[in-house]
Parts: sequence; structure tokens; C-alpha cells
Amino acid sequence: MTSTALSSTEDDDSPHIGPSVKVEAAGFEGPFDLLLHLILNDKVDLYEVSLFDIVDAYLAEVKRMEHCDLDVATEFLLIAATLIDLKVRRLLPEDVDIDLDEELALWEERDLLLSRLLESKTFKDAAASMEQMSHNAARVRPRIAGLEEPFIGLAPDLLENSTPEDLHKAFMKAMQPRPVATVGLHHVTAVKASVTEAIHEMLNRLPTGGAQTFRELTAHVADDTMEVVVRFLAVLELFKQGVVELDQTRHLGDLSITWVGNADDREAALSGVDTYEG
Amino acid sequence: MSDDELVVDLTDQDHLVQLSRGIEALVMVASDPVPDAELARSLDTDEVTVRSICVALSDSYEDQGRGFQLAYVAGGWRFQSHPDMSDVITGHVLDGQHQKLSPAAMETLAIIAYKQPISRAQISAIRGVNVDGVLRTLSQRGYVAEIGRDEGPGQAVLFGTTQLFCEKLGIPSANDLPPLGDFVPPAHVVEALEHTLMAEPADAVAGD
Amino acid sequence: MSDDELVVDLTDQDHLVQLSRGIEALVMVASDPVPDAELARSLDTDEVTVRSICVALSDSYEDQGRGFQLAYVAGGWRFQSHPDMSDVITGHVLDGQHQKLSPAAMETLAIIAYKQPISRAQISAIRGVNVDGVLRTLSQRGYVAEIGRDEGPGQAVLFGTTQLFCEKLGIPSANDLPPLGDFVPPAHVVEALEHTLMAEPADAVAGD
Repeated sequence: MTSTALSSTEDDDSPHIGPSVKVEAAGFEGPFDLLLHLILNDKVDLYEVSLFDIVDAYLAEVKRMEHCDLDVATEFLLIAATLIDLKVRRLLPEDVDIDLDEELALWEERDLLLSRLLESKTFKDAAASMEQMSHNAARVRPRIAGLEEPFIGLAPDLLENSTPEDLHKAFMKAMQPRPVATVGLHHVTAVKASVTEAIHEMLNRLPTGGAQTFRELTAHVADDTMEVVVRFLAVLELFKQGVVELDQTRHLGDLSITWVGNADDREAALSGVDTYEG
Repeated sequence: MSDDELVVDLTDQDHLVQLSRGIEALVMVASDPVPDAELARSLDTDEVTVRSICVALSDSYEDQGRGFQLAYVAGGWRFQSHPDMSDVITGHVLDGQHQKLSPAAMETLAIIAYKQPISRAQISAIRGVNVDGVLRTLSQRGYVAEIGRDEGPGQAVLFGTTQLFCEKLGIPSANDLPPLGDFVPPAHVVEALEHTLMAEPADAVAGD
Repeated sequence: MSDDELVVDLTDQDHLVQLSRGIEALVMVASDPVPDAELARSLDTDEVTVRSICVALSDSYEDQGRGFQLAYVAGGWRFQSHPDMSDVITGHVLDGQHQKLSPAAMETLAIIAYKQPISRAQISAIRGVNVDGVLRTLSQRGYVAEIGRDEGPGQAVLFGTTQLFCEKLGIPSANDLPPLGDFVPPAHVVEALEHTLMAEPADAVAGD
């Protein structure tokens, strides 16, 4: 077990890769860890961290991990692929014709990545707080002395009804190797339930009221990124099923959503939902 | 009923004192935290009374500057050394309890603590890595345990945190962790992440 | 000499308070009575001072009508329940609802039974958790006892099961427990058991 302190990512004797991105020599605990580190490490100039530097540093790091297991490598590579897509997209001039499906798929990937990064960061900070709590708790010792002699004799026999076989069983249990892996479904996302709910919400709002912008549809949850992301996924799902049309007149402009399905489609839309499980 | 009790409480100081002494004695000879219910049963009173006496006792030790505390940890009351005295105690009682968890183990533990019951695959999905080794360490340490099976076709083992975990954190139960919402990244971090992952050409971003 | 002390006592109240808190903390978490000399060493003071503070503390608990005492028993100081409270404790103990060997205690007992002689650190390493409390319960009950010392530099206490243990289980000796057959202990257990030079208990635990 490594003795690395939680804060180890903040001591920076590490070599520079790219102008503003640092990577430390220690191995990273997973793709989100690495990406978070690359983006958030340089806390002074957050906005100077460019996607290009991140992608390069990320790929360099992946390359260094020669002997990691296949599952881990796959996760790292999936994210690398998304990053490369994003980088390519940014290199393209604005007026190049882009297939809307591909564009949406890329956005979906990016938003999923973003939501997973946020989730990862949330638990990282929760872990830091738990670390502090356990540090504080370690400053006290519980009393363990137990019963005084005169009372011990009174106590019922703790081994009453125990048999040698019980002991044997307890021993085997104590020796048991702890549970090992059986399945490796590493792509289950934590947002599937709320996407379904978000589709419900969209189905209640879209069929009436004509074209609405995504901004309007998410105004009530605008300060909760996670909630906005799942609504975005919901819109994409409805688009995939052909019951809404999307229109965005300029990049980063408002996304306008128009209901083009009929009443029956509402039920169909729900039953056809892919939860993001694989 | 609570009216009756109130009358008893106010008029029968002696009874209260006896309950208070009984709690001190019972907790003193216990080797594990003693739940309210257990104290109430042994003292023939109710849990609300027990709890309010324990709080009062705990305050009195603190006010008197005692070197010990009465604390509610891992589902019950226990005597423990005062945190101020950690230097004195650490030199005295040496054991393996101070083993620090790796960052990976700590984060996995956080996910389990907040999302329990949770399966191995779900933890892996959140962490983006295989968590078998870490999970083994955590269950060997007794911080997490199997607490059930998923009802789905795979019948995946579901994990949760243990009493020992609560003890290590000095909290009554896993529900007493600070709300996860406290740790949702602040706006500037979210913005930084969004900004960096923005797929638009740099010009377009600047023009926004 | 006592004149000098008196001067110190009166001029350095803060120091006295800290010593007093230190004694409370140390005695509270100790599993056996703590001798004056040990308290004096831990607190960097002398035995006379320790003794006078202990007497003062003991008086203060009595004056406040606490349900516990600080008593000098078997060569050392310990907290214990107040004799007035013996009925409450007796009732609690006889009630017995909570008096059952926990699964953790059962596993620890089984490890000792099958692997004796074995040190505290080795048991901790196998169980992956600190076993002080459990071991305390088991020896109080007379199921296990010290049966020797490790020859290594740490001279760790080695535990084994007792005659009483065999009686309770209805077997002539611990050798008559159900055989383990061709059971091969897992690697971490072998490692823990091979690690006999237990000067540093923490090392053993770190092996997992």
C-alpha cells in the first residue's frame, strides 16, 4: 500500500509538460484523477490551461503506463479518444460543414466526461474531509477496560451453545480471502435514473408551447450542472428518436428545440429510452 | 406522557441524579459504545431521558476541563480520552491503528459511504478504474462489508460501511457525514473544467 | 521537600491542571491499573505529584457524586464503577441481551485456538484490524491467556486458549478442534504468521 498523502498532487517538484501543465512522476489512480489533475493542478491560471496542453500531457501519461491492466488502459484510452475528438473539433475552422449527428455525439461525450469529472472531484473532496475527520477521531482513544472482576463472574457464559464446529467455521471465515472480482462493467454511469426523469420532464413540457430553447428548459436548474447535463442527454435521446428537432443558428448560440412527434410518440419515447449503461 | 415525565424530572432530582450515576457506571464498565436503548432498559427509563442526561454529563466533563469525554460514537455512548490529550496518549498506547489509507482507498471509501448500498461495478464506474484491490483492503480493515445482494440478474454483492468505520471517523452513523452537496465543486472549478473541454474554436469562445 | 512542592503547586496551576487532565486521559484508556511510576514517566513528572493529583481527582469525583471512582487497585490507578452502582451493573450484566460473543470476537478466538501461540500483532495482521478490545474481553472471560513470550527483540506476549475454553466447548484440548485438513492459509495470513519479530506492530499491519 502506498503511503502517499492525499495532498501529494500539490507538491510540485515534477517536470513541466507543456507551458502550464504539470505531471508528477507518481502513478495516477485512474483516468478522471489524471484529467482532473491536469486541468485543476495549476490553480493560479485556470483559464490559461489549454485543451491542447491537456491532451498532449494526457497522452504522454497514457503512453508511460506500459504495464497497467487492460481494463484501466481501456478507460484511459476512451477518454483520450474523446479528448482527441475535442481537440480536432477545435482545430477545425468554424464554417466547415459538420454532420450534426457527429457533433451531438461529441457534445454528449464531452458532457458525460464533464459530469464524471465533477463527480470524481466531489468524492475526492469528500474523501479529503473524511481523512480530516478520521485524523481528528484518531486523537481520542476509547475506553476498553470493560467489566470489573466482581461482575465478570456474574456474566452469562459467552460461549454457551457454541460448538467446536462453530469455532472451525469462524476460523475458516477469518481466513477467507476477501471477495474478488467477477464482473467488470466499468461503464455504468451514475446518471441513468435522472436521465429518465429528465425525459419525463421534457415530454411534459415540449409538446406544448412550440419551439423552446434549451436555456429556457433548464432555467429552473441552471445552477446545478449535473441537472443541466442530464437534461441535455434527455434532449439528445428525444432527438435520436425523431420526436424533436434541434436548431442552433450559431456556435454557442441558443439551442432551440421543437416538438415534431405526435401524442403516441410520447409513450414510445419513454419506452425506447436507453439508459446509459454500456 | 411527556407531561408526566416533565413533572417527575423537575420534582425528583434524586431520581435524575441516580440515573446520571447509573449511566456513568454502566458506560464505564462497557467495552463497546452503549446505545441509548440499552442504557434506558438497564435503568428502567426512556431513551429521551437517557440522551438528555448523557448530553448534560458530557457538557459537565467539558466544563470541568476533564481529560476525558463522554461521546456518542458508532451508535452508542463511550468514555474516551479528550482530543487535547492526544500527545500524552499517543506516546502511551502504541498500536497499528494509525495506518493511513492511500488516497485511492480513501476515495473509494467515500464513494461507498455516500452511495451505499453500492456494487463493485458501480464503484468502478465512478472511479474509472478497477477497485478490486482497494475493496479487499477496505474489507480486511473492517471499514466496509457486504451488506446485501442486488436484486437484478447479476445479484451483485452490495457494499456498505461498518460500525468500525463510524468509530474511525468519530461519528454516530454514516448518516452523520457532512452532506455530499457540501463537496460539489464550486462554480469556478466547474467553469474551468467546462472551459477546458469546450470543443469550440478558441475564437468562438472568446466571442461568447 | 514537601515545602518545595507546595510552592510549585501554588505557582504553576496550569501545569497542575495539565497533569491532572493527562492522568484522567491515560487512566481512562488503559485496560489495566496504571502504576504511579508509569503515569509519572508518561507525564514527565514525579510519583509524589502523581499520587497527590490522583487523590485529589478521586476526592473530586466522590464530592460530585459521580457514578464512577478513581481507585488504587492492584498496584495502579483505574476508573471503576462506584460501589453504590453495583445493583445497576449486576442487573445489566444479568440481563445478558447484549452479552454474546460478537462475530469479530469469535473469529479472533478461532484464530488463537488454531494458531496458538500467537502474538497480538499477528492476530491484528490476520484480521486487518486492531484487536485490543476483543482480546481484552476474551482474556477477561478466561477463554485465552498469555502462554509465553516471543523470543524476538520485542518479546511480544503470546496468547493461547485456556482449559476453561476447552471445557466450555466440551473438548479435551485445543488439538481436538475439528481438523483443518489440507487447508492452506491465504498469503496474507502466512505473511502475518512468519512475521514473528514484532518490535513494530504497525509493520505487520502495513503488510496488507
